[in-house]
Amino acid sequence: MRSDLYRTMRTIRRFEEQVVELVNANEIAGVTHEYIGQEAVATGVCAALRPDDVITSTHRGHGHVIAKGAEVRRMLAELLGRTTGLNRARGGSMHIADVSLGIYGANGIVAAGAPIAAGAAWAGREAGSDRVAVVFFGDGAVNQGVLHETMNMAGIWKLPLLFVCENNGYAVSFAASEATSGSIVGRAAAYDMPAVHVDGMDVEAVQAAAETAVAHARAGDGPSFIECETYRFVGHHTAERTMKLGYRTDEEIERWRERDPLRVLAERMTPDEVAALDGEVERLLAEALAFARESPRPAVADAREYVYASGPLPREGVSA
Amino acid sequence: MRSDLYRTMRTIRRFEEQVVELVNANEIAGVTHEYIGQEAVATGVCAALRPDDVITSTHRGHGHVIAKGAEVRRMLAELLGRTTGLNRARGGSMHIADVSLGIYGANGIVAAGAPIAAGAAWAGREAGSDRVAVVFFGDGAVNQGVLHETMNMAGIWKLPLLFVCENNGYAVSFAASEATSGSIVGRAAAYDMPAVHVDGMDVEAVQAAAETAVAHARAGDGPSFIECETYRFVGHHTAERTMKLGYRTDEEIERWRERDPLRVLAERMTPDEVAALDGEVERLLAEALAFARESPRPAVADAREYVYASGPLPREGVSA
Amino acid sequence: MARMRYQAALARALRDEMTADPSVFILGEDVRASLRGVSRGLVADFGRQRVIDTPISEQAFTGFAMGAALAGHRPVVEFQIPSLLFTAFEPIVNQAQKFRLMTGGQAKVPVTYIVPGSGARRGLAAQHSDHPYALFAQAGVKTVVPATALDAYGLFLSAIRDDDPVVLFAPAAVLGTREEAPEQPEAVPLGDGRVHRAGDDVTVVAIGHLVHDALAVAQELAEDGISVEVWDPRSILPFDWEGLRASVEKTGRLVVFDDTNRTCGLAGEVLATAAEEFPLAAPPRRVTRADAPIPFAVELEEALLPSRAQLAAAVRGVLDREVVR
Amino acid sequence: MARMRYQAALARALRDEMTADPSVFILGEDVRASLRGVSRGLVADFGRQRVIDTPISEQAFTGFAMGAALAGHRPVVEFQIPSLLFTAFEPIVNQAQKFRLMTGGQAKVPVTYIVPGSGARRGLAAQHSDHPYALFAQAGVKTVVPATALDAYGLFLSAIRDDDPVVLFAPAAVLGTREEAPEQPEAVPLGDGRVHRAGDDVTVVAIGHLVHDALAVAQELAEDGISVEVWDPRSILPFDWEGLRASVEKTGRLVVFDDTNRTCGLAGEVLATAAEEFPLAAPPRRVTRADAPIPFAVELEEALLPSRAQLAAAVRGVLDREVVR
Ligand SMILES: Cc1ncc(C[n+]2csc(CCOP(=O)(O)OP(=O)(O)O)c2C)c(N)n1
Ligand SMILES: Cc1ncc(C[n+]2csc(CCOP(=O)(O)OP(=O)(O)O)c2C)c(N)n1
Ligand SMILES: [Mg+2]
Ligand SMILES: [Mg+2]
Repeated sequence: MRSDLYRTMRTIRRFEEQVVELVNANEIAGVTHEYIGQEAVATGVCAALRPDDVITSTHRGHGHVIAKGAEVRRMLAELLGRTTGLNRARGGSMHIADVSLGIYGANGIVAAGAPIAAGAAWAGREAGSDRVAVVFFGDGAVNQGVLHETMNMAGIWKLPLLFVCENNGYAVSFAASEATSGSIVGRAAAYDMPAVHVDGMDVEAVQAAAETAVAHARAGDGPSFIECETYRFVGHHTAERTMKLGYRTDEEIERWRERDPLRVLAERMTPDEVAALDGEVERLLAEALAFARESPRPAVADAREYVYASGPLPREGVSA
Repeated sequence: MRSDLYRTMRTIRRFEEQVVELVNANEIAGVTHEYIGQEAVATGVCAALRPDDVITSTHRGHGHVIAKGAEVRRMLAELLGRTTGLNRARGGSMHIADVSLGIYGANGIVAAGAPIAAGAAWAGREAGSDRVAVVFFGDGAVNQGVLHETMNMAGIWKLPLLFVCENNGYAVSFAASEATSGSIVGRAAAYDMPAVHVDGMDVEAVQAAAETAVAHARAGDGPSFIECETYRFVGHHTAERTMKLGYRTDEEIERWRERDPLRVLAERMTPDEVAALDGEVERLLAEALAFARESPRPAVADAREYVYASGPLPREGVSA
Repeated sequence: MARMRYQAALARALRDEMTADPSVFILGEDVRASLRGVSRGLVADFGRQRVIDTPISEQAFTGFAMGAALAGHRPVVEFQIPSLLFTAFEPIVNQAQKFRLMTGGQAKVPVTYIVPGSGARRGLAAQHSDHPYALFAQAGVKTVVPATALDAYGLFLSAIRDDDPVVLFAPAAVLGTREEAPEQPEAVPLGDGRVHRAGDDVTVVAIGHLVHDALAVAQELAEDGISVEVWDPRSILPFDWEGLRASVEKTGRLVVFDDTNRTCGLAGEVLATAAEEFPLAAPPRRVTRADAPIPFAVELEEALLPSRAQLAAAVRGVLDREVVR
Repeated sequence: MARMRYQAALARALRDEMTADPSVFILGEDVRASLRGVSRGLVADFGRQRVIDTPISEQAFTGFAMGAALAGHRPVVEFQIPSLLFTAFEPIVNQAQKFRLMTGGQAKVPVTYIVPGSGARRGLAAQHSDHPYALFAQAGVKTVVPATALDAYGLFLSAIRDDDPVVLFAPAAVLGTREEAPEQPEAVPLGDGRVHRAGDDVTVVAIGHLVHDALAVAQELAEDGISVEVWDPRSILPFDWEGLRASVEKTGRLVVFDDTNRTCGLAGEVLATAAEEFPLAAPPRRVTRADAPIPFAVELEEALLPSRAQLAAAVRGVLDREVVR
């Protein structure tokens, strides 16, 4: 449903804009990596998924987590460092997760989610389920060895696994064209899996590709690879603003903004429909922010909690 | 020259047979990984190299080291743990090296030599030389991420680097056919480099492929990949004998022995030529063994030497 | 009671636990053929789905195990040689170990990493002779180093059952040792030290294969009237500080016998904690591996490893000395 | 004399050394754009051959640097975040570090690994807040942690000139600090500690950013008549044991202030060596990071890091206590 796709994309966009404001206002600590411009990828792929499917995400993870169904207010609470946050204020942006929804976490390490998703994909099949797993990663991750190791394992074991490459043209400041020998889909195809290239600014195109890949996986035919050509409209992270890295031109950004995935989809809908959804998203976010701000901060006395599932608390930095 | 190729292969073969005996007699400590059956690969590739070219080798390194020109008697002295050994008894089989001949070492870690060779290839070009570097590795190494990272770097920087895959069908007990999704040359080709498959039991075929790749690299046209189909006639290492791993049949071994690279080449030569070279090799090895056995063992007082090139000796295990 | 071989004890533990719990499986290089003996015979009984040969892709198969664990399994990951832990360092210490904290307790990550043959073993040279358990303790990963067959059985069982990542180092030097064992050996809890020999004069903390050497030295010193208590922490993290305190409170003297590099090794940690927290009648001592990679030649290898003679000298040394002020 | 900024000091050292020695080059992620400031402006002056942007391939570019070093270069490898050292652990500790020993001294491996921004920095959470210098000391890799701008300049220079692999950790918390510097600052030798403040009652060993906190605490305690010597080892390996001995011989008391995990961290090593070898009038103490990954929320992060209050309490504690027998 277009309205669902649009609602999700709009939620991601407005969530990210809200987050940037909160980071700049020091209400959110650290840095965050915005998904602005890439909404169609997470939205299109997750539209092809079931609740019991598993995803692993990246440092740029908010979009995937929203699209897979996490509660926005608990996400915002997490980023504000509140105990009502998805991760009880222990994770923040780079580790945000909702394991109960099959969201095995954003990840601070490029490509590290790939083998984790492979393990989940294997486990699903072992359990007799036809559920699938998806690993999201960027163009930069295509040069991480562990991704290749995982593609090979997925190939030989015919794992129900989707590799979704979000090619936004850059790894921080380094252009994918300069970083990558050969083509991205060519690499995946070498592992003997279906590998396609889609317009990552068109959520319906992404969804269609994902549905094909998911069906392939559910049927027991193994992994697939989807390269989504996309773009981030803002800096690598919230701190880039002040950095003047100068690796791309304003014109390039403008050119891509014309293909804003929200606009692309909105043009296929009625203005009223869009306006109603926009309003709905504003209310959701306003409510989420209020919820997050009212939520309690963690107790310092609990700082060593949740390190181990069993066994003693870790030692403190001073003797008792 | 066929006689040179034969001499090298025969030297490797007899060296390895000698080593097995010495390991079994406990004159060589630890385990060694024999190159028996694969002689044509190292010999053919190194025949295409100059003394100033660089190689990195594997756990199964004796063949590469001999073919690149190391002194056999100093190799044997190394394996016997003598100070006249190439590595002054510090390295042994798995780390045997002669940096002065561009032999940047055997390696205990699968695929670890790849990026080292890449760095050497880059440095050669920086120095204004047309020298090349070669990384040898097995079929098992093709599933190590670092090899892929290196192939990509070699591709984008057009490094004068040869990837030589010795596909002997197994990584210890695990069959390459089961371990590998897609084809090995297909993976290399995905990085946009020439990738060929050659009969690794025919030294002249290997040499021809290597010469093409070396010329390509010296001309500044970047890396190439050669997959050599070969076989090891003996166990993964000297200790396998006692292990009964049962991953391959005697018939399979026999089938491959019929393609023994020494026999394949000898059939292109006169029996007299072959006999003369065989005699020469026996003398060389007898002399080498005598040299090694007469050489001194290292002084225990020097056990902490050679750890740092500058700076203090490392601390001992007890306080002074 | 029969004498159980250490390596067989590991295999027995895995078999028992795979029998008891269908979520347990093993993966790693050559585990079907069982190059290292831990998975001997298992593929015949449990099939290839639970005894998984992996490509030479340590980073990926280590991460894979974590994903399977999050999805409800209890994977055992076998590393053929200790330095492969370096290749898989990131997925262990940065992913599996931190996941629970990072998610605020949403999940557990019950993976066991086993290295059947850690430490030096005469002639395997620098890249195959590490015994890197202190690195994992530094990184907060639960770490066990069983010294005997019974402990190998019991700690492996507990590691598999534990809800957190655990690294088990089986020292190469003890794989062939045997110990009296009951019909059905038991789990040994993590974090529980073992007094191998009671004594009054000096506490010797020994780890892994060095326990056996420490017992020999204790025996030898007993002939000179020196009463050594040989205490094995068995798990490095969590560490049984209370058990050690009890021993040191009795003896007042401490020597640690540890086959990790000296700097920032386990012995250093034990000395530091003891110096801070325990009553010591004399400065403590440690006998460790030198701070150097292991050279190939066996005499050089030996020269860098902690020895019985060094331990005996250190024990005599702490008896001679009082705390200086 | 002008005040030099720490980050600029790193950049200046690299620029000076690249000017002086054509074999020096830098590689890493985003070094042309200079995301971390160390290579600022260098690509304009030295070109892309000596300021090399790498793909996200830490294992390979770390190994690449070693190969280039064997062939005569002096590479500087920049890691964008400390945990990338985990990904590159094998090529550093198992390859570059061991190569010289393994080849019996045939070659040197002069590579510098730099982490410009190590440790916690308010809200970067578990995978971006490690300060893993103790791991490298355990593995025998030369390791430096400069605390001030001048030391950053001088130790970076020495690291590049050193013929062995060296890891330089620049703590995130000091990148913006400044120090008086002469026109042309000098190299600081590895293995040479620095007395930041002389004192008679207690030696406080502080590392990296904690030097600044230790100085503040020393100042505060001086008002109560407690005379603290603040001593910075500057390099973790080699460690200036003689320098520390001299300080402890004077004060007789020791507290270590160290932002690595407690277990098998650097502070443990210092306490252990001191307990074995130095005359101590009271049990030593350490104030370290807790043994836990850093949670996201800043108040939790702070709760796990070593604090000034803890240091002040520990100093008072060692003054209260005598060695118990
Ligand atoms: C293994 C690893 N190397 C480097 C980094 C630092 N880093 C964080 S994001 C990033 C760029 C990632 O690029 P890409 O995969 O294209 O994702 P994008 O940021 O474009 O979404 C880098 C280099 C990291 N987190 N992990
Ligand atoms: C990274 C790594 N993983 C595992 C090992 C243990 N190991 C040593 S050799 C070997 C098999 C290598 O197979 P292949 O690359 O095909 O070379 P071959 O032995 O057949 O020559 C394995 C698994 C290792 N040394 N390094
Ligand atoms: Mg990108
Ligand atoms: Mg092979």
